[in-house]
Amino acid sequence: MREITYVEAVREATDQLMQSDPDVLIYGLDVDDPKAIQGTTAGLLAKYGARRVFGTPLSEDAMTAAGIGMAMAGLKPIHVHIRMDFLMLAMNQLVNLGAKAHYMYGGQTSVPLTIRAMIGKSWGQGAQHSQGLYAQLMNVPGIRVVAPTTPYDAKGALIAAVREPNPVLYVEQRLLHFTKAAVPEAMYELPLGKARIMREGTDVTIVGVSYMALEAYRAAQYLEDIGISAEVIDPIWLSPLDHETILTSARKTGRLLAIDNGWSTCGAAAEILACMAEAEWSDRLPKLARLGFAPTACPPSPVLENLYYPNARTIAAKAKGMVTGIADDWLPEERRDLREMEFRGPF
Amino acid sequence: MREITYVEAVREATDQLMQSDPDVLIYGLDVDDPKAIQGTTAGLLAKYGARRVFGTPLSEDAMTAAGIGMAMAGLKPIHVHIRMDFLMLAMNQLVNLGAKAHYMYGGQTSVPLTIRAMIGKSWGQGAQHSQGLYAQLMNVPGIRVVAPTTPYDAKGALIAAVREPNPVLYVEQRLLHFTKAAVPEAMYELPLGKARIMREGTDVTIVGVSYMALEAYRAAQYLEDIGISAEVIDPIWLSPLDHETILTSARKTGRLLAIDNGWSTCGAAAEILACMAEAEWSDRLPKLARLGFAPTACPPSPVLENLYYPNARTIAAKAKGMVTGIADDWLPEERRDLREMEFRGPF
Amino acid sequence: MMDVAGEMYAQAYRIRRAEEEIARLYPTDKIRSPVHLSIGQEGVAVAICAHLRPDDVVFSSYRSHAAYLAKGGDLRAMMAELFGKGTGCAKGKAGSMHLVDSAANVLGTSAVVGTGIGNATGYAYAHQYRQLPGIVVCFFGDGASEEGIFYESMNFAALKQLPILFVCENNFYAIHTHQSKRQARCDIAGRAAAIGVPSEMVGNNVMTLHEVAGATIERIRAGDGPRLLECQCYRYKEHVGPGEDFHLGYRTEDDAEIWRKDDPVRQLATLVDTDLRQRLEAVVEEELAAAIDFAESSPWPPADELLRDVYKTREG
Amino acid sequence: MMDVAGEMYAQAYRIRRAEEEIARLYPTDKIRSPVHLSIGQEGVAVAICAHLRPDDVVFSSYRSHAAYLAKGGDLRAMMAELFGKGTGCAKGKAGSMHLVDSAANVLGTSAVVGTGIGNATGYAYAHQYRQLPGIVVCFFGDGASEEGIFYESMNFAALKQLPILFVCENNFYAIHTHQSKRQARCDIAGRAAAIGVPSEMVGNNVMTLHEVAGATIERIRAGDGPRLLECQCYRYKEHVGPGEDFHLGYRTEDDAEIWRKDDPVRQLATLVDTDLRQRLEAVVEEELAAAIDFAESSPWPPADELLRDVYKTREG
Ligand SMILES: Cc1ncc(C[n+]2csc(CCOP(=O)(O)OP(=O)(O)O)c2C)c(N)n1
Ligand SMILES: Cc1ncc(C[n+]2csc(CCOP(=O)(O)OP(=O)(O)O)c2C)c(N)n1
Ligand SMILES: [Mg+2]
Ligand SMILES: [Mg+2]
Repeated sequence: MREITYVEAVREATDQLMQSDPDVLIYGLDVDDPKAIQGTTAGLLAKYGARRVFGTPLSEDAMTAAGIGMAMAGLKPIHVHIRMDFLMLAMNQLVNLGAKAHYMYGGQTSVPLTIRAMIGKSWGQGAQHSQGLYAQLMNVPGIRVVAPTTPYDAKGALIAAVREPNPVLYVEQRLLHFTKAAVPEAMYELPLGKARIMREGTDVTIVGVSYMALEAYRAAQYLEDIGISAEVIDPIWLSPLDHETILTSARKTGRLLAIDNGWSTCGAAAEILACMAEAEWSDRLPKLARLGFAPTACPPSPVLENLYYPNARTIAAKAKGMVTGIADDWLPEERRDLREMEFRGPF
Repeated sequence: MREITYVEAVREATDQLMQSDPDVLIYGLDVDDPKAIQGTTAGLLAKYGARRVFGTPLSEDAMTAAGIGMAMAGLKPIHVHIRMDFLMLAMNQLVNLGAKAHYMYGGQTSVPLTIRAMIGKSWGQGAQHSQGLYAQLMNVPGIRVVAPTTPYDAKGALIAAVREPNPVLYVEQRLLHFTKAAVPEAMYELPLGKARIMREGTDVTIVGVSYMALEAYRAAQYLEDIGISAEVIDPIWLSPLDHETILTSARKTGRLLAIDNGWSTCGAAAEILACMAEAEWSDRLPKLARLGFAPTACPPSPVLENLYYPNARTIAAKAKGMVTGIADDWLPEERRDLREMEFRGPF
Repeated sequence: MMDVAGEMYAQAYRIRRAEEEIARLYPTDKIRSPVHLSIGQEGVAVAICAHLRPDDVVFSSYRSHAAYLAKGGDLRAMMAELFGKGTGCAKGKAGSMHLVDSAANVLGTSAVVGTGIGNATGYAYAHQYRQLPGIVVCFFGDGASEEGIFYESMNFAALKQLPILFVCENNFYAIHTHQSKRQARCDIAGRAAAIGVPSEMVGNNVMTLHEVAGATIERIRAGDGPRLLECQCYRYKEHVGPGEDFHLGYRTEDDAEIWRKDDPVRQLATLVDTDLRQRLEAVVEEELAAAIDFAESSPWPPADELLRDVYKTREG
Repeated sequence: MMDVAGEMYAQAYRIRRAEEEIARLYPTDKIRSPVHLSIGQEGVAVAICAHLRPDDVVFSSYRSHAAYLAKGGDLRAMMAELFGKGTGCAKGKAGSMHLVDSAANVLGTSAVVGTGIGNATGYAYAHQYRQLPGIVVCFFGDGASEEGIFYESMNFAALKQLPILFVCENNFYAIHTHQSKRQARCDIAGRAAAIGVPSEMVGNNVMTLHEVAGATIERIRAGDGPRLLECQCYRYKEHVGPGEDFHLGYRTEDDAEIWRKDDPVRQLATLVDTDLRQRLEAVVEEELAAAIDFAESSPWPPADELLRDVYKTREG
């Protein structure tokens, strides 16, 4: 199968959605500009025109409200935020209207709105261009949250999101944009609320959210080097969350480490641990742990930024401690083939 | 000691803070109107004048921003939201500026801003006037969250919040406003991040957030009737959360039930369970569970609204199941002396 | 055929009486939902909606009984909703503050001030997108015009030349605070115009408003882009609840008296001959009594409604 | 004593050269932080800040190098911050987008567009509250004026008659999108005026702006409430980064040429005699070289800085 980037997968999914459904449109700051949101909207304006592909004023609150209004009228808008941080301007509409309209209007209306929001990382983007705030919407019933990691899932999740008759927050991590993988040309959808086992293992389960699924996958390779077998799960959907798949794995390995792509206090990792904690366990005591961004705003200085994020090696170290029961200061030697990708913009 | 209501405790704390520190001021929609925010701001305008006590336009975003600006200049503003739901308009400023300013400006500035936000309940206030959204700010480092339950704690927590050199979300539940208890006249502060054991017990630990601490307390009385001894903890501070006190109790009882005053997915109860799950447990397998609002918007119809909230009896039932290991459909007969207070406004 | 004044009177009388009944019933605790009455302000909804067609769409706030009814919303379903019954317009999930009747194109009444302005703007975009003939009308208060979403939405509506009429019901108060304590310049129409939405201020005369609204809506239907009408009016009752509030001291009986003398329902009554008036009133009284009866006798929603409608189920 | 033009030239030249050096160094990857350069727009910050006193306070956006330097922010600490060093103005926690120098009263530069407008307004309230003589100046772009917070803040500033000058640096673009594609009426000053803030639009002439700003600031200092100046200007470089961007096609070299011919730094240069100019330039070059040297040779922040300053520690 041909390999394409995450960017191209998102672009292609959008193109096919717009092609196949005249109610689909895409809008948001700069979706129609020459840089076309990292290329994810490239060519759409020329193909579908300014009615279906339009940039907006800097007015996130009203533009979110407008998306909800359009969706109530039966359109299927995709609203793009080049930074998830800016979603904080949209919370009133998403929480108080979008997530509630179907219920509080007794089922008389619905809001098939997709919100694409990107998490920044690296190159000193700093405190306000780096946040993974999706857990704040996991907290709210009435809205779905999906965070695809691979180009394959990026395409299938976007198609599922736009066809979903409820609001969906579609989370992208910008480092993922450059990854490449096999992606079918035809349209397909990910099943709602289904996690993916990226790698099977027996000693410890590692669940990684969004980009952290890749880091977890790399961590499993470091662990393999020292004879530890890690099962890696990408939940893909954070709301609804696939408790079953995660629980089955944790029951098998007896250990679960959840890696957030944001702060883990009241985060996705907290939710995963809470679900595990509530489950029925026979006699074997499961070990449960989580990692997330350091509990502070993201510092731009490269030396501090490095310390801020979990990465394959710190994840491996944590998992090893869980398996061996010994918390030492072991860290694997960095393997060149498992290095994090570099990011130097565009911003 | 004299007994006063929660309303009066908040009012007195504000009055004393303003009296003792010329930098303290209070503002927000309707703080200076005849109803004076349920009475919590009564008399302040007359005493301190319109410079220190002022209503605002309907502009939550800019008014939050202004509070941050005032705080950066060294004032200690209290910003009041008669509904926590409206806080969603303030998220950009709270998350992207207020919580980060001290860090991202390298310690050169600080934001001693207190945000009072009230959670509504009952009388068909419905989807947009009933939310407990504090967990969304527990997710964000740089801001404190406190949710006092009793008049005593209301006073001590407000004084601690206003003197705290960081932003603090001060959570009130409107049913609590009418409760009455002994409160010292002098100024005093609650210690930061310290939970309170409301009632000792041996069989199960119940942690209740805000108003749910009262329901948990009532639940313990129902449980006592059937010979189960519950320990009830009011965490008071949600950020920082007093893991130690909760863990010590859970270690003792071997069972922990956390009751949220909002949705529990990625909520405070999820965080409490996650903390417990991460802790070291010797051999005894702890039982962990949570309750929260039903995972939907709040319906105003009284029959549905009743089903929406955890209450003393449903909490007792859940706790009994955890202790006996039998999940039946037992519910205690309602005791008149343990009935929930009634609420008929004002709104 | 009945003339415009007659039709408007019937509607205004209907709204007035429905709200009076709500106020009368309120102390019985059968309506367990905060109610924001429009008594005194009905002229605005009536005069505007007189020009609307079934395929035009209305958005409003928590103070929406008048707009809901004037646009053709079902009275029985509204009463049942206020009673929290399963036959309510939203099956007991809306209460008074989120009335909806999609068959009548009454959508999106919201209790968070200002939110509907943006939703209505998006809805108007959808109409333009689909080249539908219907226009969108969005009612909101003077207080709502202070929210950022008002400004942002005006700009977008003007930029895209959307088919929308913004109706600001300026009753001079947000809860108990006068406009002059909240707005640096008390000229909402002027603000909208500076952003790019042609605007006009209209006083309390219902027939004048009817005329202005007619001309304005004609321009919007002709594809001439958005318009705003700032309509002065006065609320007689307290901000929320069935009572009066002059004892609070933020306004006086004398202030109210000036407006009461020019009461919108009475303005219209004087334009209709006594015979017709009595017949219209009788029809309303009958409808109203039946609606209250319907609400009273309807069943509660079943328990499993609690978790229905959280997510819309996908078709197909 | 040096005259105003000389002082402004020195400052403008300093800002221009500092940013040129940033652009020159950028490809070495020593500056690992997105940079938004003001090259071409320096006249605004220079002309406004020429009237400011140490106790006046400045807020700005991510495009803040010019305002930071013009208000007296430390150049060495700024360079070190861009390099991510522990000697940076925020110890490596700000990067280019959150410059701060509280000693010089440069506060609150933010990368979320529009946020500072509200923070500056609150700061001005604190000045009024404490009856301090200093005023607050808030710089932001044309794009920021579309955010709700702009509207809400103007209203509050006017309502309370706060001592604040809003400076909109209108460079006609938000990233690559022209103002006319974003604003229904391209008249930011007019919008502010309609809300209640007396406003004026000023072109690219630095001395004219200096004069207008002087008179405007005098009114604010006299307690006459807020003002807004919409200052037209032009960014030569790409929105973010050190390069040019004419190849993107959203604007042309020809557009830029019109502005380059009227370059603000050159405008000022022509007002200063050659001798003095050369002396001023030499001083700047020396300061700049030293600042870069300082940034290069400074140590990284220690690892424990990661978790310092998350919360301010309580005193006493
Ligand atoms: C965003 C928001 N802020 C505050 C409130 C509380 N509140 C409810 S009604 C109201 C006044 C609104 O005044 P206006 O828009 O003039 O409408 P009116 O009630 O006069 O019809 C306020 C402040 C709210 N519901 N939503
Ligand atoms: C709230 C918000 N929305 C979007 C962005 C992305 N963004 C960064 S700069 C910019 C353009 C701002 O334009 P303007 O205010 O004119 O300032 P300029 O860059 O021209 O100085 C945008 C849209 C942002 N940083 N913040
Ligand atoms: Mg009003
Ligand atoms: Mg610009």
